[in-house]
Amino acid sequence: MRAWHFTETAYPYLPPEDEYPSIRVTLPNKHYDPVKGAALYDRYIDEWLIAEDEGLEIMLNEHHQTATCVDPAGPLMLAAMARQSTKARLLILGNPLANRRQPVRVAEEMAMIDVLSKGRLEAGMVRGVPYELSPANSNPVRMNERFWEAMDMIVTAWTSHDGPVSHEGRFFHHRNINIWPRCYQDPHPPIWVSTTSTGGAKQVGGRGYTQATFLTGFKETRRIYESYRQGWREAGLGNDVPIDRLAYAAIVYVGDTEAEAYAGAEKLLWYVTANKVAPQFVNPPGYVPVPANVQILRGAEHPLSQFARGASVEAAIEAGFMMAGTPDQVYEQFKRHYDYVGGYGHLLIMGQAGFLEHDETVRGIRNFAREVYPRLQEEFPDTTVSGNFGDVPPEPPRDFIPAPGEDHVAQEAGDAANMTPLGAARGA
Amino acid sequence: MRAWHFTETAYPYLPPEDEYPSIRVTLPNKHYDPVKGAALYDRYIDEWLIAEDEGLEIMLNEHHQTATCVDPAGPLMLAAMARQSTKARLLILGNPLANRRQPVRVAEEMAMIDVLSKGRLEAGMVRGVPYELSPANSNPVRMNERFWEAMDMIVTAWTSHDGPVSHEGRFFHHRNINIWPRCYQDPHPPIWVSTTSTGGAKQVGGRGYTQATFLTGFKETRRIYESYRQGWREAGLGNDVPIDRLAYAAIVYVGDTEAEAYAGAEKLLWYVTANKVAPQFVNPPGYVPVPANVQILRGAEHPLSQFARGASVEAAIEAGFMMAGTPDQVYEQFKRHYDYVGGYGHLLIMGQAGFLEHDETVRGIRNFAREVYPRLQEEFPDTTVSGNFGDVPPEPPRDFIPAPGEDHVAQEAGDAANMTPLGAARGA
Amino acid sequence: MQAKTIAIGGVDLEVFEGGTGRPLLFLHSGQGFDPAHPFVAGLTAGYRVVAPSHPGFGKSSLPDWIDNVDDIAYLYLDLIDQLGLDTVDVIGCSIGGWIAAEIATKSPERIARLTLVGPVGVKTGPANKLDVPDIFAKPLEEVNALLFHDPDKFRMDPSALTDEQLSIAVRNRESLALLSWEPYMHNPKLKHRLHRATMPSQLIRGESDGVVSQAYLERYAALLPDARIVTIPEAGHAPQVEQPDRFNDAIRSFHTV
Amino acid sequence: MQAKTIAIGGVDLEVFEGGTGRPLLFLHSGQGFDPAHPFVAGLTAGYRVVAPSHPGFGKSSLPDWIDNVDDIAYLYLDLIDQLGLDTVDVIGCSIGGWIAAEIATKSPERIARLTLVGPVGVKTGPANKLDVPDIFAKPLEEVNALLFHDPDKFRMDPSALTDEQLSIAVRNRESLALLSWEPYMHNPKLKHRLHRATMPSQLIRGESDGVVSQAYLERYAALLPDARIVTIPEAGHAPQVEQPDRFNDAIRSFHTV
Repeated sequence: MRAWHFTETAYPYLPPEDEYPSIRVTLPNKHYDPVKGAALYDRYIDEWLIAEDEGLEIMLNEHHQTATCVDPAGPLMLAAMARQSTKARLLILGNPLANRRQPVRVAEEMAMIDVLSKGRLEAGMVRGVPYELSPANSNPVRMNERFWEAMDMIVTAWTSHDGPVSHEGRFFHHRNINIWPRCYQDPHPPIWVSTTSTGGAKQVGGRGYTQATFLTGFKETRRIYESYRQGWREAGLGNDVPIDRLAYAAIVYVGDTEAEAYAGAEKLLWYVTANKVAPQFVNPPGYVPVPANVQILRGAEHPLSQFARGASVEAAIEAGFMMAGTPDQVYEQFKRHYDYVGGYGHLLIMGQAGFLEHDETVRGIRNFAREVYPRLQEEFPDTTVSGNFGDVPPEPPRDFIPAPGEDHVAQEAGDAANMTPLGAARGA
Repeated sequence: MRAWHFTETAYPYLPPEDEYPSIRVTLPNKHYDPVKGAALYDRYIDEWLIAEDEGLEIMLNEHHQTATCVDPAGPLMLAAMARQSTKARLLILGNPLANRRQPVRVAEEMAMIDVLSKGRLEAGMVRGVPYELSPANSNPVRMNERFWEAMDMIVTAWTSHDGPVSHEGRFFHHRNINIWPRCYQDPHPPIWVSTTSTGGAKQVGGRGYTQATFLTGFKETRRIYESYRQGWREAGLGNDVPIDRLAYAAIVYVGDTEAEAYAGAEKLLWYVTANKVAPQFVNPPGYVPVPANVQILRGAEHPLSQFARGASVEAAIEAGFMMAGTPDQVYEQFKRHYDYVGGYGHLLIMGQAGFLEHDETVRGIRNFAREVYPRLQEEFPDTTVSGNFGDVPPEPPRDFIPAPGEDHVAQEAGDAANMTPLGAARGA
Repeated sequence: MQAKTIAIGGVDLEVFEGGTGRPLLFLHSGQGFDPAHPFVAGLTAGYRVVAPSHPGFGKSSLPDWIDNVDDIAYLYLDLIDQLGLDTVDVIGCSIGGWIAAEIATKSPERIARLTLVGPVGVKTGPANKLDVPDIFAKPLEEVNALLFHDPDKFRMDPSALTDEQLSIAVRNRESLALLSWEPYMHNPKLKHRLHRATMPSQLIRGESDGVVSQAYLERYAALLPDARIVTIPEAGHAPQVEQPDRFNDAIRSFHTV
Repeated sequence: MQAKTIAIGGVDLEVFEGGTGRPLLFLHSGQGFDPAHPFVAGLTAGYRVVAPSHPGFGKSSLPDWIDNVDDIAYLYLDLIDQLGLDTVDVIGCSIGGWIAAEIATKSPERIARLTLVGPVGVKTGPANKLDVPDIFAKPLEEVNALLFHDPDKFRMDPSALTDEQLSIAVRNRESLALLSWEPYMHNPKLKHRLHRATMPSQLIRGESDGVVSQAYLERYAALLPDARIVTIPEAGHAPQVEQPDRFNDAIRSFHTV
């Protein structure tokens, strides 16, 4: 079991929410004070390094034109962390491939970071959340197809060592691909993909990449993992799916007391609640498939949006996307989730958000790292095989995320809307 | 007077030159050992930090698919240096705008580095050298037009703070530009452009950006600077051109003795000599204008290519693109060049190349910083006005770079082939 | 009108046909073609109307390789061939007008008379200002206010629509985005080709159109060798929907033998 | 032949004209048009030959906005109009063949018979393999070996050329790069449109052509409704230059009334 400290490097000093229509895309950057922003960067980087000191790995991501994640070029932050950290694995989750027009440049950037960090890179690739289409001016239609074509080009660029190769595809053209430097890791850094759908997970499983899901609770997580394992087996990769190919991102805060933990966790709910986005950016045409849009027109709402309105720490814990409490409580919450979904090898800890201050963030990191992590590492070893359901809880836990498998239309919707990282879960 | 330590972060451990047709574009990356490469990164970064300690500024660049500069994503190295350094200005020269398909991403990257470094960024923009066209799959025709359109978009992105703006241009389309973060420096970081032509320099001068030239010797440098000053004045920016708007890149090595200096300088000639490039990549169609190509077909050769065949430290010093010797000698060489071209505010020191080892590099940096730099700072203050030719040397020095103004065809050629950084000078 | 599916140019194309008389190819806007709109009956009363649903719209298929307006223009040249017509009159609304303009630059001899209704397709203004407002970056209410003279009348009520109707509406919007996202609502080359469209043309604009401005329409018309402008009052971007009688009058007075 | 300049479609177009008979539009390869080539006299002996220099080639101007083959296809439709011709026969060599194919998909009714000589323009193979070797990434000697059956005969000798001739050669190459760089030597859409080119067509290939392979030509021909393949021995990518008599035989036997 590996745990990762993740912060979105948010800029929380905003006007009141009713004074702007959208925290993403259109919020004028006059609201960003670069002096305060620079201090936040200092702080967030310190927190990653403290997490590293405590034995955690480092995770970051990339978003554009948003106060929720002021990291419009994840590879840059990754390069900084490659030099400031010394031992942690470095995960970007991820590069928004469908919004980047030069896949070979992404291959170059990742290879360079792999060398700068002496092989510590974990290269995550995502389709890109809906709000990023306008900031990237990317067509929202056929993003999945662009994503996979770009992915294939990147792997080709990473694994070609005998001189230039060419690509004449549907979305990308590039003759004479021969990147310098090549990757440090051989054949290339581990590839991660985040997915919220079974179709996507099956595809990711078939390639043996690492599959991450964000805040997907109990049933939905299990369903995605099952699809991953199915894809893995159907692709002939073997019967046993290594546990380290699955990852789950949850909001985690560990306190000495339940009250202290809940106070921190309350602040971390900013992840879910501070995401006012104008509807035209939440759901650009073509981003989710037609049947899902019909449901939305009929009044369907994403469960997380429902949740956000009456958000509470208790409900979030019950729904399985938050783990908060004393070390014992968090251990139990983790184990309950782990067992129900069939196990995973990576816990992606959303451990800082919004107004959770530095000392609070560090306390949460340290409490987790010192009081919980050793038990997880011991009791959930990396040698486990994923998907052994010997001890599934008899009663399925309450879950804010419905299992789309119960509804044909929703299933289709979920399948095509795959590879959606955090953002979609937070805002769609 | 500001001095900058510059290394191209080369990977010199190559097979014999006669075993490959081109050190750029096609040299298979199997020749790159990432373990050695990682050690080189460590070393080059150390050298930048030593230069910073010695009071120099930091300069880096970006090239693709080449052993001569293993930095295919300059902004990544810049991000690393933004965190590892603490006081030096950070110059990238530069972002190859005509080869990057998302100018707004470049604006985002530069803004992010500006904040990460708390306002220490100097943002250089270049057209891109000829060998980069194939690695970027960029059309070699109309690069200048693409360059300037991208530049305008970037400045617009940097200076728009009241919500999204749009661009529907000839080469780029982007609605809803509203970058987060905005730049730290107000209105934006200083912009640098490197140019080898008078036409380009005039355009750069008209915008008041900082103009750099690489290894252009005496007459050509003076001619470019004159054009810059003309452009500045014609644009109504005033009569006095501040000296800090002009920069010159030379190979510099200072030793305790002339012999020691020449030994180091000899190794630095790798910059000029280790640049075997297949002709189809040196001169892709459309990169230089028609008249220049006619001259090439008639047997004309770039003076630096001529020079490279019989390269010597003495000749390089005489030609004005190298300064090497004891502190006194380097001071005199500098002063002679400075006076002849009308003065400049930045000396870009190509202070590491090829097999110049770490201790030799550091010795060169220290000798310059301690024995020469203080005199330059004192005797060539930043308050100087550029282009006062009170004491032009009566006899023009020998110069390997012909002054294209003497030949109409060459002048046209030089004018259109503008904004060519080091690479072109080294290889064209 | 009769709807049928024609396999043509790699597309299973839904085509509505009805009426007799001079053949008239009707190219719908981003909202798709609805034969129940009152203006349609007015048209079929005087013309043989052929109204395909563009690929990705209505029940027409959308092959992988189709991603721009030009692709559809070629397809409709195939359609004119398949119908056995030497020449047709063409009416194109909004993006349908753009398709019509592309057809007119390829085979101008195939179009007898051309009507463009609130057409998009060209870029005529400066780089730093959109010619056409970004409908994908505005809330639905705001877009409706741009589209209609009387937006209250035309607000979509999902509860009054079947799942199939809603699916088509959603898919139409998706296909519109595919075709018009970048360059936004135009083909940078089209303005250099419109001189080829030598047939008599009229450009119709609803007076309250918030998408296509009068100035834009005038610049568009100036690119055409033989174009006149007709303004329909009390109508927005879809005068055929808001003012069917006035619209049909304009068609009948122009599309004559 | 007579050379003149025609102002058309925004281009100052250099056009060579000569001969009488059936009108024949000759579209040159990336090397440009040279009326002194022996095959030209053979053509003008039997046809009214019209041979424009493509924009950016020869002495034709190159407006800012022109940057692809399709732009030129539209221009030549203008040219056919301006010449007052209802239909023409077309011969296109290499990139000229690509232009011809684009014309044939826009207004097939304007082309009576079509010859494509070592044409590029479609992508028919897998993504990881170029259909056409990357001539911009190879040394000149290697490119010449691909182009010619007997490269020694056709090596350019700058000392035998005037500055003007050299300038044109250099500019031709630059314009070729502009038009063909990306997507490389093809329009991804063209293969979906070639079914429209219903006129009788022949595809000619020099047997030693290293640029356009036999397999590529066969796949190209299969995209055309009515195409035959003719192979010319002892010739490379430019059979009209290396084997003018055999080339002209192939033309005369196909381009008949």
